[in-house]
Amino acid sequence: MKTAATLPTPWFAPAWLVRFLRSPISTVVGSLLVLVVVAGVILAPLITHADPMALSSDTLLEPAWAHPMGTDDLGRDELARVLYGGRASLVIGLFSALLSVILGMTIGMVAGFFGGAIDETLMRITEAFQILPKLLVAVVVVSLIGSGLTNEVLVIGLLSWPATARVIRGRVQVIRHEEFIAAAEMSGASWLRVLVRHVAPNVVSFLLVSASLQVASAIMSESFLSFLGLGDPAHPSWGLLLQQGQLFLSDAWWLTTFPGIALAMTILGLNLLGDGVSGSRIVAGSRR
Amino acid sequence: MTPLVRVTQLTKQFAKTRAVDGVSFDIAPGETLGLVGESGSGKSTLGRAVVGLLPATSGESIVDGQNVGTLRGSARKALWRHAQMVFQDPYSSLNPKMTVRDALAEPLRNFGIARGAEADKLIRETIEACGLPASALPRYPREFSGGQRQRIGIARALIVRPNFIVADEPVSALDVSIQAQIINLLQDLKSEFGLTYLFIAHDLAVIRHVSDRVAVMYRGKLVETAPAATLYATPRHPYTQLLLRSVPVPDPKAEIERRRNVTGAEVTNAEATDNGCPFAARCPMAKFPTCSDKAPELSAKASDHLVACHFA
Amino acid sequence: MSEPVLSIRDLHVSFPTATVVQGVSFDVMPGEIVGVVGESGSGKSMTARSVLRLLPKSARLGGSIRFRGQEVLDMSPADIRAMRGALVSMVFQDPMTSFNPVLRIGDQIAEAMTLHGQKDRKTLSDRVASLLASVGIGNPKARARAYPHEFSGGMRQRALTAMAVANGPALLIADEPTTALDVTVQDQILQLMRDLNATSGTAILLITHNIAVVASLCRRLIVMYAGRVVEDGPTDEVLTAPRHPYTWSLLQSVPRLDRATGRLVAIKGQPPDPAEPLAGCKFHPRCPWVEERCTRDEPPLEDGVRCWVRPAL
Amino acid sequence: MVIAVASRLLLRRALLAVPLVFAVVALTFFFIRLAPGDPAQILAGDAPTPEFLAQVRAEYGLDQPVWTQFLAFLAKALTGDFGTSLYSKQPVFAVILERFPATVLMTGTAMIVASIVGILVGVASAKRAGSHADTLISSASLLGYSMPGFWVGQLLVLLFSVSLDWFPATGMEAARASYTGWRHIQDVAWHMVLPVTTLALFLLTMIARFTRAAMIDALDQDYVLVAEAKGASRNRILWHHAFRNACVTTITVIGLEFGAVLAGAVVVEIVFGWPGLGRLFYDAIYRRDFPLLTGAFMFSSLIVIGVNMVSDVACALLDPRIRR
Repeated sequence: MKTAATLPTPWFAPAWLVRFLRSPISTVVGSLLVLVVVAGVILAPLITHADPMALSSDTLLEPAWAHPMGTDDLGRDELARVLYGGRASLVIGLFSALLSVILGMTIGMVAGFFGGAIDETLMRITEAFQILPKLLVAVVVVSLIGSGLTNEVLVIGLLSWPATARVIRGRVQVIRHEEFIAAAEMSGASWLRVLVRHVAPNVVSFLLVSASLQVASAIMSESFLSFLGLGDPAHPSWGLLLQQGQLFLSDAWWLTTFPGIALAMTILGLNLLGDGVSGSRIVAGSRR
Repeated sequence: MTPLVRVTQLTKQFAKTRAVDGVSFDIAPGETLGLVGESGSGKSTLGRAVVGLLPATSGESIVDGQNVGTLRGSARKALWRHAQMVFQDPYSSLNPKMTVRDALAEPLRNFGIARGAEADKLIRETIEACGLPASALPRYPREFSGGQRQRIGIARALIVRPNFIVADEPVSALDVSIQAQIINLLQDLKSEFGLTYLFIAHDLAVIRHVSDRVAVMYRGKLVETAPAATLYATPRHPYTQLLLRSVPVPDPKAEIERRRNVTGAEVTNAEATDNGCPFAARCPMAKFPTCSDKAPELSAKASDHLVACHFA
Repeated sequence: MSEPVLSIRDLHVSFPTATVVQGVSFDVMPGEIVGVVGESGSGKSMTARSVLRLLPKSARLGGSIRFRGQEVLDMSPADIRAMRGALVSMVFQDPMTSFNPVLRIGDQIAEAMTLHGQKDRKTLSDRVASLLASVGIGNPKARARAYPHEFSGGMRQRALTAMAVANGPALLIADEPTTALDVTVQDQILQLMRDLNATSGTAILLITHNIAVVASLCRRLIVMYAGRVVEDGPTDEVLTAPRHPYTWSLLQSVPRLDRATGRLVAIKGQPPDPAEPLAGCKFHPRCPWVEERCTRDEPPLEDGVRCWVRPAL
Repeated sequence: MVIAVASRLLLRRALLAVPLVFAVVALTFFFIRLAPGDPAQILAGDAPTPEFLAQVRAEYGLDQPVWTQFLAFLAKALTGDFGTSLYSKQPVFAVILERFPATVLMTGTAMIVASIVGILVGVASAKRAGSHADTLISSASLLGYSMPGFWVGQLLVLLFSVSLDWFPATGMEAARASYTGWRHIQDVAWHMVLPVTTLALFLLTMIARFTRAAMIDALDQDYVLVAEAKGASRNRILWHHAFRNACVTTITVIGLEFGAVLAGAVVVEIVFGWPGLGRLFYDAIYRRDFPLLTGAFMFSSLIVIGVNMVSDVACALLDPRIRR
């Protein structure tokens, strides 16, 4: 290992690349998928000059050279709509996942670390939240308070933390009972230092897995809301495109096929990444 | 001579069970007290309560003049400058994300003992005293075997230069050929650094080998304490006698002799109650109702030989 | 002289990364109790498991294992299943995890018999009760209906032993049967095995790291180190006059209960990593009597000892 | 005896569910209060007449203090009075009950299909863990898990209705003919194929994934080795020993994910025009019929809580260690 790292490597195969390619196949495929999607979404203006909002009289055109993914009922270029729609989906996914991971991590860490009555209370609340049909709650809340990026992020984020909280709490509980934590206490470390210096580093990989799965699940939740007509019409996401596609299902297959592929590719990539980072599919399989 | 450790009526209760039930003992400076008992006897809980790692439910534990018995939080920190612990499982007792150097630097930093070059010197001296080269310092625990990890764990306890160490089953997770290395190391360190040990183990032979005095624990209570030689030659409590009878010896002739003395059948006395002697249910000498009415106190049957039994 | 019940010749067990058992040979005679002693990584458990072909999928087996003259390595899966639990059975180390937590103890013991032909419910439940009674579990009818978590560790190990002998096997393989137990329970289990051997003539292959346990139970003792047999002989002789430096060191490094011991003689260093090839005698890096040829050639097992030097110990 | 244990457990779980039911109702109340604007206006729909607004105010006691309002709301909800639908002017509860059987039919069928197939796939995959077949199955189920249910439905419609015209794309029964008896059952079954497949696919991948993980875990336990040493066959070990342990995880997961299943049913019903609760949700959102929306929500939540109770009890019956 050490010798391999110190050997000079050719420019086309730097050490990090070699290491990456040797990691589990799901990590490699997953990160490539995510990379393609993110690059496409960020570089949208370079990929197509079409304006996703520009109306035209070329309505419901089949995919062709001028419009690789066809056009919709208002003559807008579907490729542009998919690329720019990814921005809405990814932004909502990222931010609501960020919110739920921060919440879940805090609650999981506190419950696992302090144990006792605090743990008992927090876990009962977590369980209750987990049993609640989160998507239906989201539907009711968004219907009542109105759609919009911020509202969607808040609602999805505030409803999705239990999965992360349980994973982190389980992990922290295991670590809490390791002897090195008792040893750290006896080394004179304050509880904050024990938490930050001894517990947290052993939780990070689980947090990464959880975060990647949370982004996937948040994008999925957003598409669900959009499909029910609760998306933000000013920022059409993939889910919203699919809702519009539903209306022309028998006339314009491309309006459902392409946004769906983008959506599934992103979620698959993130799930694969989560699986790969966890080293086996078991962590992903036991997220409850 | 004043004892270094004085434990008085220490009790630790978890939910409904008393893991440690009114235990008292002293340890003189420079002495090794061996604490022996079967799994679930509460010996590990007692060890942790003595140094305040677990707050006691009631009772006192005075180590080096500091009473930590029921203290919680940072109040216990002052004690750990002088009292440390060596843990059982070398795979669980080291943080996998910390190098050996970082693990050893932790106490120096947290207690403000030393920093910079001075800390470095201490770390080197200590790891070498524990039989590992300084080249081990930048490495992570996963690169070491069980025995080497246990050396690192011992170095971490030793680096604050404590005068009292609780060693909780320090060799039971190790292979036989490695156990001797660690036992020898602990004995060498004791004389080199003037340490006092509370040595916890379930292996009666190991306890005999390392201890000056031995305490036998059963279901949360001490049933017998005596100097090692006395206890092994003339055990007085029926439980101690049962324990010593049960251990096979690696000598065929002695083993045949031992087996001749073992009755074999296990005793079960239905009359035993929770209020009485904890061993009454399994005791071949029990007389009822005496043994089910009252738990016997630990009392001197000879000088320095304490037994908790109505009939010993 | 009768036929050996088990005859192992030049057994090899290897995994893709390492060979863990190399050239192990020994016999077990009917009614004999043989002890195999070694530390973790010595290959003792893998040797025991290969007799029942219970190795992980990636393991490769070589050599010969004959049970009553029949080659185990050539048996069909059905033949092996018919042998497991009926003719040769096994007791494992950890009684806490050896029972299926969601099935009743009695049903699990009965299963050992149903799998080998006994289907009658009444006979089964009577047999289960008598087996539990024979290992010293009181009120066996009621206890048979209990779940594993309602049994203590010692009781589970007794029940496990009862399950292993349910079909009256010719050979019982006990893999560290007392390691997880308290000494008082260990003594009862050893007594149980001794009685079993005396009453039914079942041969026992005892795998353990504890030399004292072997001294208590076995007439013959095999010492393994790094996948090889290094010493093989009658227990009395091996323990009182060991001929291999490893056996000698092992005995010196264990504190004794029956007498005060001076400073222990520790064996320096670590057991070799099976993934890294080591020339010569596998014990030579840790041996006080090492000579030049020990580092070069591996000694054969001759006259029950695998050593070039054979120091006077 | 099993019945006695089950009813005792059910009673205890029911007691645990009470606070949860209370929380759902409280949450709903809170949402309505949280929404910007006048709650009466929300409950009365867009542009109500002043008389109707006053009626709603009186009906919900909106002129009373918040606590009184909440208690009234709670009392009504617990007696099944979820208010009046703004659109159909019928009691919400009656509207829901009318739609409920269609959803039960579809969801129930999908759950049965998905459980059987998912468990078989998960066990088969775990049996060959690490092999090419396992990798293929796991990848396929991860792919299924990553596709939104409504999109899968849309694709199925495109393929099997629009292109191949094998199955009907929408509805629960043929619109033109009104069949009776056996023909009716056949007709409904015919219409169910695509929606049930869609919903089952989502559930199946989830069940397969969790079952596989739990089985791999169980097969790694000592008791499996012991069973093997007894002479048990591979199949017996798989089902009698490992699956008995693994199914506790499977059942727990089905319970916990039941909310997601109902949400999946909502979108599948929309894609396939299935006349169930899901359509009701959609219509309620679309028409801003808030009493109907909150009523349907409370009703579904109670179902989800009930399903979780049952799955809890089932787990306790299967695993004696959980019985307390």
